[in-house]
Amino acid sequence: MTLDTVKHAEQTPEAEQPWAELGLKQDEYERIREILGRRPTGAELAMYSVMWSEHCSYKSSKVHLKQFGEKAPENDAMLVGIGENAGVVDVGQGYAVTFKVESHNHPSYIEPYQGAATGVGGIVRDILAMGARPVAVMDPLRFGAADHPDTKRVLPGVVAGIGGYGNCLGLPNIGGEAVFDPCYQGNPLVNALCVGVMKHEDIHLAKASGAGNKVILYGARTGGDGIGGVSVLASETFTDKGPTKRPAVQVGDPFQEKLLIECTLEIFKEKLVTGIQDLGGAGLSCATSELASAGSGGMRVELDTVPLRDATLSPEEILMSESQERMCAIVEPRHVDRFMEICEKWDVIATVIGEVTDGERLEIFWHGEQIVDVPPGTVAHEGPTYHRPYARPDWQDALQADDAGRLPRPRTAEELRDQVLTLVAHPNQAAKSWITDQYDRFVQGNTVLAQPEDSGMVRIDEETNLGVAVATDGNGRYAKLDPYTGAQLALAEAYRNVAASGAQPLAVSDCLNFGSPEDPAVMWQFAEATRGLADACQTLGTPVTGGNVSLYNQTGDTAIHPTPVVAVLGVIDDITRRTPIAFADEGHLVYLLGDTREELGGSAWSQAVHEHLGGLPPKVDLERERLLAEILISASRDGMIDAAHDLSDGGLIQALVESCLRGGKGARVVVPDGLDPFVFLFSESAGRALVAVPRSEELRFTDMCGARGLPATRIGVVDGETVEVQGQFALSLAELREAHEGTIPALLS
Amino acid sequence: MARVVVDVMLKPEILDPQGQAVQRALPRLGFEGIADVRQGKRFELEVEGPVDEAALARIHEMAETFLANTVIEDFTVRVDEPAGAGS
Amino acid sequence: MARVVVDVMLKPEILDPQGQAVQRALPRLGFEGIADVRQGKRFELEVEGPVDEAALARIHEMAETFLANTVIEDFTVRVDEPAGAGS
Amino acid sequence: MTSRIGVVTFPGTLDDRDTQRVVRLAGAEAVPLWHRDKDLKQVDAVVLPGGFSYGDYLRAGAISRFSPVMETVIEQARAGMPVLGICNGFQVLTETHLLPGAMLRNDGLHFICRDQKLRVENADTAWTTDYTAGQEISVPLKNIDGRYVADERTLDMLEAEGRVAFRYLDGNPNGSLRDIAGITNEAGNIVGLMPHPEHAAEPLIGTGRTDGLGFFTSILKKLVNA
Ligand SMILES: Nc1ncnc2c1ncn2[C@@H]1O[C@H](COP(=O)(O)OP(=O)(O)O)[C@@H](O)[C@H]1O
Ligand SMILES: [Mg+2]
Repeated sequence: MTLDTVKHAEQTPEAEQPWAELGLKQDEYERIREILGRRPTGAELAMYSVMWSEHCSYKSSKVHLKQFGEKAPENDAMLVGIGENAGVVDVGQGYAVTFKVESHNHPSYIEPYQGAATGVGGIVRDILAMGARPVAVMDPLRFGAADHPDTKRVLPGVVAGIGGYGNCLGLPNIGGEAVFDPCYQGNPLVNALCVGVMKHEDIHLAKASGAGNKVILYGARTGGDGIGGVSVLASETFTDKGPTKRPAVQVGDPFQEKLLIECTLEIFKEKLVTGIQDLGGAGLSCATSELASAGSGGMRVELDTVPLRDATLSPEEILMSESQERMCAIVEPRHVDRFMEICEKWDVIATVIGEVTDGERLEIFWHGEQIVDVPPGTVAHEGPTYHRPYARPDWQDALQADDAGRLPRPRTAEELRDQVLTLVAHPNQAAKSWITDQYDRFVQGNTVLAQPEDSGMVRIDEETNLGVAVATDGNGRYAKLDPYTGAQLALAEAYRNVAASGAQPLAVSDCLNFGSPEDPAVMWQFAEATRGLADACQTLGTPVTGGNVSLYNQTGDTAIHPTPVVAVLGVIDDITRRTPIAFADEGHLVYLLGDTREELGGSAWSQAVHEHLGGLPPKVDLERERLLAEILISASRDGMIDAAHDLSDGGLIQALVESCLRGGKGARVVVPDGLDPFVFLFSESAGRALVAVPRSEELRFTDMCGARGLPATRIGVVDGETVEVQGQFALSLAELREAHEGTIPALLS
Repeated sequence: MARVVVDVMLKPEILDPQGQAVQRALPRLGFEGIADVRQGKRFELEVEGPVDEAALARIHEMAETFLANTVIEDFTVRVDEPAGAGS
Repeated sequence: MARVVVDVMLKPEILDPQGQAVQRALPRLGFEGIADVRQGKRFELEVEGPVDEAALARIHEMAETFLANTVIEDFTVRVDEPAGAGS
Repeated sequence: MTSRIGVVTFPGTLDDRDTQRVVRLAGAEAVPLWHRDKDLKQVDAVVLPGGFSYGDYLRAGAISRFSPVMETVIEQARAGMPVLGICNGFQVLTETHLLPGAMLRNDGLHFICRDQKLRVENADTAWTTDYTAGQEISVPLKNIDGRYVADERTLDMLEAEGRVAFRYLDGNPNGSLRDIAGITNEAGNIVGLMPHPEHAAEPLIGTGRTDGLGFFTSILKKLVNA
């Protein structure tokens, strides 16, 4: 068996290489040869192919993502921007918060439990790598039709995986989404978000500098996980011998990750590392090339020293393995002993695998022979960039012309009432407690708000009551009708949710889930959505701090709805002023904030009652969103409201029912003059919220809204045991609860 | 009634965190000389009627499609010896 | 290296909801004729050195004090036949 | 002199820092104890907090039970030192046989996280004197291996001796025999329960209730009066 060393590669320039099997294009392979001035070795080919993949290089999306930086609003809070493992935001009192949302869609379809579990594991390590203690997770999810048999396989597995991993790490799950639509059949979306907290001085970066500093790999042993692809290489290179089966599925060990977190935080506390990187996609290839290229450039690694779970792994496979629960740290020699002591304390295996050099190459050795000699930047950052063609699909006009306003509407009060029940019982609007009750939301003892509140909120300082809130939103139906507006609506909704719970929105992370970039229609959706999001972030003053792109979510020619999931992070100075959604106090007045227009395109009503998707999504008015947020935040700070709930899918009636059920109190409302009852209840106009105002505060509150120019309409009062729309219908809380809470358990048990 | 046993184990190349945790604990408990531990599942099925070829084939199919997740697990099916080798 | 298998099953009088859930699902999947299902654990231990009386006695003790909780579980220990009855 | 309450951290313990916080809120000094250390640092009582020690691998609590710190805890507990096991801590206590019975997978087979109503059946243990017998409280329940089982004879004995300390109300969440949520030893110094009093100790946090604080004020009074 010949090892494909650098020397060997130089001597055998014409050797056939399986670049196509590894997913590289002819010109990409040529480019690698050009960079190196020779053919790559097998190990180099492995590194380039994985790092230049869509997943790691963002080659189709990069040109569009640039806007997030170019249009980033001035924001003093931004401490670390796009480009690191996660962005970092200043939240005051010396604290910094980091958060990011990522996808693990494809693995979760193949193996729901492990796919989802390792998705949580991956994003938690990104947050940890910034120097932060992870304090909460969230999980925006999309599944196929609720009654499809495969959903019964995928959903329980995904939920158990997220819970199994997150619960075992001790991270409260404070929110997420669960949306069903046939477009996600075969392409479920499993996005995971993690929030972490640190002091400013604890921010760490993925950077290898200082010649002589040690490269330490620590955490789990390396196995053959997630390297289905490279086995091609192994078999090409070592025809006679070599392992055959390599699992494409990664199995997570949350216990190991919990040890990794505590161990790493203790290492940070003693300031023992100069740079750190988690191992995620592309494993060591990614960690070493990124660390080296972000530092001075030189690094030397002895690959034989990597602790293995499977002794038969080839060097290529070790470089590409995606074994979970590993980290890579750059440590000054004088700190190495202490670093090892801490790892030993936590039963974490740690090994010096190399050192930073004063050269400019990443050099990797195997049994004393050099198998990699590359400029690390070319691996990590100089992957190809595509300007993929995009074009507005020809069906877009017809879709938008198919206006939901023309759908038959309820003709009688009785029908209106029935459709309310249909709406709140539809899987997308139904209570998700079957899912969220499998997640620990109390652990760490800092949870202020969690699902089903508008945002998840955690306390970050016990003395001062400083807290942060996060909401994630995304509506693929809106985005399908108009991706530009759909992305903005996702942002607007998350922003509104954060404000509704009393926190000031500060920054954004996003996960862009789309179909194949090779389809110009999908690429157009992507271009429009990124442009829409970047523009809206600029207007709202909330910069994108990082995120993730997931492409190829499609079956055959059919792509999922474009699904930009947007997370907004906010800060609240005093968590005792947080605003819950519950209408809990009899006699408090219910106000509707904002304007209601007839906007039914993409609405929950059109789906729940007519299985229809067509027309235009609701209009976006970002200035109005900002004003609404200001009012919600001031009102909470000054104690003028004691409940608030944003209006989004399902419109006013959905929000009203949720607030009533949550508080265990009914409400009597009247349809405002000039509004059609149906439109009043079901329209999904953006920029609206419901609030409960104690009578004693009414004047102060309406004065404030009036002075700032926000329409505030008194529509009723918290009262009794029914939700009553006067002159139309009354539904008892019991009946509503049964409809709202019965759906998901019935589907899944 | 006959008993059929289906043993389901993680494939050898798949990480088995449970088995590892058990193995690492053994020396601390004073048990040396165990080089590796893998933990799997054992299903005991009480089968009505004769356990013939056809019945075993059905159980095999059941194991493949349901009891084991063949993405990550292997399984074996066997008829239980009447009396086990006692604990 | 020799392999010793320890099977751990819930005592018969203890409710086994996992086994029951499996059993209840079978008819829906089209598998009839399974009267009962119990789910337990299987440990495969790779033993260094000879698996003699003494080694088995130690493994028996390990099972009794650690691998099984005898308040709720029974166990059996046996040396694995070199080649299993194949899946 | 302030009372010293030890809180043990095993690898995989999750609620240690939360428990320390509540110990402090109750007015005692929280002393972190490390699983590898036999030394209990002269604490007056010990809490084994919740979490997934050793990942709950093998059986919840099965591996932790053999840690060095547990050697001393077992010895001291037998000698009368107050010990409270919450959730995973309760599982450790049953694995050590300091408390009878065992914990199994919930009958619904899922992890359950919810606010759970309980009845305090025994208000005379070291950890429950600030409650009254029959008092109903709500504290979060969050586990997947929460089903308490023991043989009939043991259950009858527990009932007869008043050693069922807490019972689930409004429906049995996990199939625990006789709705048992927590038990105590004969002397009343060792208490184990599945629900989490430490997560019901501050207004606005978690469920917003403070029904769990009584565990910590009870022990404090006992120690101060000792
Ligand atoms: N949709 C997006 N919006 C903004 N930033 C993004 C987006 N997708 C990726 N990024 C940024 O690009 C960088 C590389 O992303 P990624 O490869 O996912 O990071 P990692 O390797 O740490 O998982 C990160 O800083 C990430 O935040
Ligand atoms: Mg990263």
